[in-house]
Amino acid sequence: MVTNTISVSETPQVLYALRRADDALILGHRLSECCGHAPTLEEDMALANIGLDLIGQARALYALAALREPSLEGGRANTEDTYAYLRDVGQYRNLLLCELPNGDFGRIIMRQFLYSAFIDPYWRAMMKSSDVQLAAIAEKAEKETAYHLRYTSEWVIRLGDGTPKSHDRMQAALEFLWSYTGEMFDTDEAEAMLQAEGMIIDASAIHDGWRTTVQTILDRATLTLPQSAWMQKGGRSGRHSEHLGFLLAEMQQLPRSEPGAVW
Amino acid sequence: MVTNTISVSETPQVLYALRRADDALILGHRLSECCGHAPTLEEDMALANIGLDLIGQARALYALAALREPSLEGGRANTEDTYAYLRDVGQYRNLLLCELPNGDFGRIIMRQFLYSAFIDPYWRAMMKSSDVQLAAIAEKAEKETAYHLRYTSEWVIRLGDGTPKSHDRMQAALEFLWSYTGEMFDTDEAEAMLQAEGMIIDASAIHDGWRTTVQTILDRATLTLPQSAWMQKGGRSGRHSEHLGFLLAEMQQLPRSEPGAVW
Amino acid sequence: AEKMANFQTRIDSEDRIEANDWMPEAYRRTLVRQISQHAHSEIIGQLPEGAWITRAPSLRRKAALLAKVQDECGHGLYLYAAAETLNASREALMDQLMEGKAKYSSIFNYPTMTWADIGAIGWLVDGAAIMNQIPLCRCSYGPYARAMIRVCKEESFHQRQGFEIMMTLAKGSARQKAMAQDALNRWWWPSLMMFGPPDTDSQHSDQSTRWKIKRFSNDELRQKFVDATVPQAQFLGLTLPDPDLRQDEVTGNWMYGEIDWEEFKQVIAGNGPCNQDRLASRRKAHEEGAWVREAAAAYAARQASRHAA
Amino acid sequence: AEKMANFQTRIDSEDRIEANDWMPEAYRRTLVRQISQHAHSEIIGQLPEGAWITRAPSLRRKAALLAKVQDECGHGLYLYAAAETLNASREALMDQLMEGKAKYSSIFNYPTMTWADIGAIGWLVDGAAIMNQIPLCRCSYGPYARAMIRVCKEESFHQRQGFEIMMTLAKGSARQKAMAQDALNRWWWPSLMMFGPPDTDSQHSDQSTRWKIKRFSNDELRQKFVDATVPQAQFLGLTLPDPDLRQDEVTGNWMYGEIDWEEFKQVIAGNGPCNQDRLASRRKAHEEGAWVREAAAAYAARQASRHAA
Repeated sequence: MVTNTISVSETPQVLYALRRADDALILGHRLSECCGHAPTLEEDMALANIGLDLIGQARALYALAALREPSLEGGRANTEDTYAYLRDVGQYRNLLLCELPNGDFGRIIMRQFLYSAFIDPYWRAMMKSSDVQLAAIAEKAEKETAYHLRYTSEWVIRLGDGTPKSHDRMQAALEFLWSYTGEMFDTDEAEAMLQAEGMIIDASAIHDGWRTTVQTILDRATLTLPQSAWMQKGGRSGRHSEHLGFLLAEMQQLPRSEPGAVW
Repeated sequence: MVTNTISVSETPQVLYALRRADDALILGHRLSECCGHAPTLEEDMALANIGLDLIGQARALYALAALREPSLEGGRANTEDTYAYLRDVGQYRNLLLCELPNGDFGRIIMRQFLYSAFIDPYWRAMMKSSDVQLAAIAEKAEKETAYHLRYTSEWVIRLGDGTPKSHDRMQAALEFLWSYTGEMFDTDEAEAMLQAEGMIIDASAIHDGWRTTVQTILDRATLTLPQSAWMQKGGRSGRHSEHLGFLLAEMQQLPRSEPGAVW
Repeated sequence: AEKMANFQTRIDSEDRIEANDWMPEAYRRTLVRQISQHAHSEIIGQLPEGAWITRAPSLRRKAALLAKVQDECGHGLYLYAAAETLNASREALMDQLMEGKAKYSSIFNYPTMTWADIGAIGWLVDGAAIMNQIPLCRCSYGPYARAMIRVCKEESFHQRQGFEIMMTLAKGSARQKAMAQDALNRWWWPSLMMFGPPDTDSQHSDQSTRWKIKRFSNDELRQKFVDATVPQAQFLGLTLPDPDLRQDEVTGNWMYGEIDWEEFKQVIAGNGPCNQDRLASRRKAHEEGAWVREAAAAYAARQASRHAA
Repeated sequence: AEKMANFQTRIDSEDRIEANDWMPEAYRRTLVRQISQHAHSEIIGQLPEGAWITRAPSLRRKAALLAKVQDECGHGLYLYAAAETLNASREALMDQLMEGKAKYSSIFNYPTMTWADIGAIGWLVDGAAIMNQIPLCRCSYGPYARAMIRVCKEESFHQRQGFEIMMTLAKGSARQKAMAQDALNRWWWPSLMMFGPPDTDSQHSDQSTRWKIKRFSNDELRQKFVDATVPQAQFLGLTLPDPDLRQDEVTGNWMYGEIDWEEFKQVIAGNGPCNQDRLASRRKAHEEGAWVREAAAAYAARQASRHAA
């Protein structure tokens, strides 16, 4: 039977790969939404570039998930495209941060900065994974995310310390996004198992370094770290905002309009 | 086989009903997008009301199309929902005017005004259709569209003759929409056949009255009729703007994600 | 003091207080707070369901949902009008909402993730709202009581629609059934929280009860709701996400597990999943509509002066 | 006059003119007009394809399309840079675009209705562009010629991608094949119009040919394109929407039916299906980005003065 929604056997390894893949895909998708609409041609290219890097990372991670997923009934296996196009919103495992609507360029930059300041050291640490495939993905990704972090840091500083208007917009972006940053550092039992095997690192170990990076850049940007300590979560277990459903409706429309077709 | 895209046997009667139904559905859908986001609670209710009327008209017209459509292979028949949810963008027959994005409240009002000033006399004339079912649909619809015309006329005047800012916005809305009004009056061979039978009226016969209504209201609104005589077309034959595809992706997502399911 | 005694006598004899009657300032304040919170809840409550109007899976559902969300707007209007009889202007009340100073029902700070959520909201959230509101139809303040009669009538219609959506899903494909169960899992506990904190913690209640604004305690209403809902869930073939749920042999009441009041507190404090989105949406609509309201006012003023001249 | 003669001698001997060389004002003007129109076409050309990035039906297609649209932006950048060597600022040129005073390729005023349009654009529109642009790699003005070499290389890659999308659809389901045919029907004639008016009507051409900015006439290039494309369509099993199409027995050229030049004129005049949308999108991006550009300028100025101090 041609199916239009897949089920996924979420072993810890598969779940891990899907979470990271979904982060990259959804954030990459959000960036791709701006293509042709950025404030300058240079920034249009840069955002597309980051988007492309993220979509590439997502593909590598989905491929890994497919490889590690126990085979389905009838020997069928999932693929990068079944994961991306045939899962419902509740099956997505990305951070809430990644699915938030773009808003203005300032919010796009701030979201990317907050994420890159986490994911770049994360992938750097993951280069030592006992899993050679993950280590290879990490090595490639880290080169890319190092650039994302540099690029967004520069813009956070430039806009934070630009005009009063740009300063206010960046501060507002930061306040809007802040409560979504905590989820990056969460781990759960599934991940703990993989940590114990040395396959993955503990994301919470990145927190202090992240905080230092963020504080340093915000200081140079004359922006103030929000006080609020309350952090949102839910994305990792499939509890998403209302925004993701709209994104998926658009993204998945074509493959789901014709089950089994090749595009 | 469960299908996810229908084919339609577009006899002149079916095509006629689908065109009018698609106008009503797509415009009603656009209005439904504003629900909860209008400038005042009263306007929120009014726009929802108009949207509901239009969706109701669409349903009656789809039901008529289903009744008139020669039955499909295996005796399956289309329904209001297969027409709405399982046709691709090129199968939609609505006016381009109806699919244009909402923009601000001024543009929503102006679009609705330009359409209502056509469709209200149109339905009034259609009440004399030799087709009793069409005549009945027309009678019910006309009562509704008379209100839509009154409501939007009042707002066109209020905003056109409100503040300098609102005047400029309304004039801009008018200029933006103007070239999409010509398509309302187009007829083709398929419709000519039905006209000959007295089933439908000639839409072009409405033009002069429409123009007078529009001119009268615009005068009171201190707005200026655009000079440009060039008119867009394409919707009636399935050549749509880029906007309709996004609308359908969102609208059709759920039914197309599970062929054959009942909701 | 005499006025006060008279007032309480009228209340005690189930007289309706009307807008022009004398009333204690605290009574007025309590009502304005409660009515405006209720009005805000209707307006904010348009948003989670409104998110699915454009994605409703049939034209019948689309029309019903649009009509429902429109009704909520209408309820907001009646309720603001009731508050206005107490000299609280709609504009000032809405400003408080947008500034984040006014409360609204915490339930609307949860997202509608799937279509099944529309069913769950109709069934559970409207169900809980009705349970809360039916006694308010006999509230001592006339304009509020009359508004509630109208609201309750419409809401019981909405509740039936929601239940019917759940039923369709529960009897549908495996995916649809899972969708219904998932929605129930996510909306059940927040629905129980809609009745407010447990009686042991509840403020305002005593005075409100004496004034016959409130006729049942939070826990009493919550229990009624659970007792009404458990059999409905059984009928749907869905499982309530509460391992401690069991029927009391003596009273026949359904005893439920512990409610996560910390979550409730956080949502009230602005930390629910959607508080930020909800206020942002409301503010955006308000700001984007400013030119319209200004133009309408300018036009009306000019018309008035023309007529005067 | 001597300068002019020298200049023409250099041109005739296939010398490259560089930015700092003397050149006739009309040569400069012609180049600025042509290069900037070309740059605008790349930037506006991002929009119709950009509309499908979020709906591309596989991750591979999504990445390829995003990369392609990004390349177009890059082409715009090289070309504006080439125009800047002729003392035309990018900002001023883009202002002309947004004010509707500058032209861009009329093809981008047609909408991308379905995914097959992405295939058709790659195959036909990029194919036509390459046909137009390959001779420009030998244009007498060095910076333009060098920009075109880079552009052509990337575009032939895009063209292959587009053809591959069409092939996948043409070999796919009945619906996919119909989608491909429909896209071909809609894009074929506008692609032929991309080569500009027939030679009998074309302005500027003579002088441009003498200056070796233009090396082939519109009709010559159009014929080359048709001859290259007909066999590709046959290979795909798709039908070109031209009942008059037939191969000339003597020359082997494919003779095509009459082009609707009235449509072309209307699209150029601003009446294409998407002219209004395209300019509105560009203006919106520009306006919404104003605060960013201002902030970046303010920051840079402050940094510069800090360094100076």
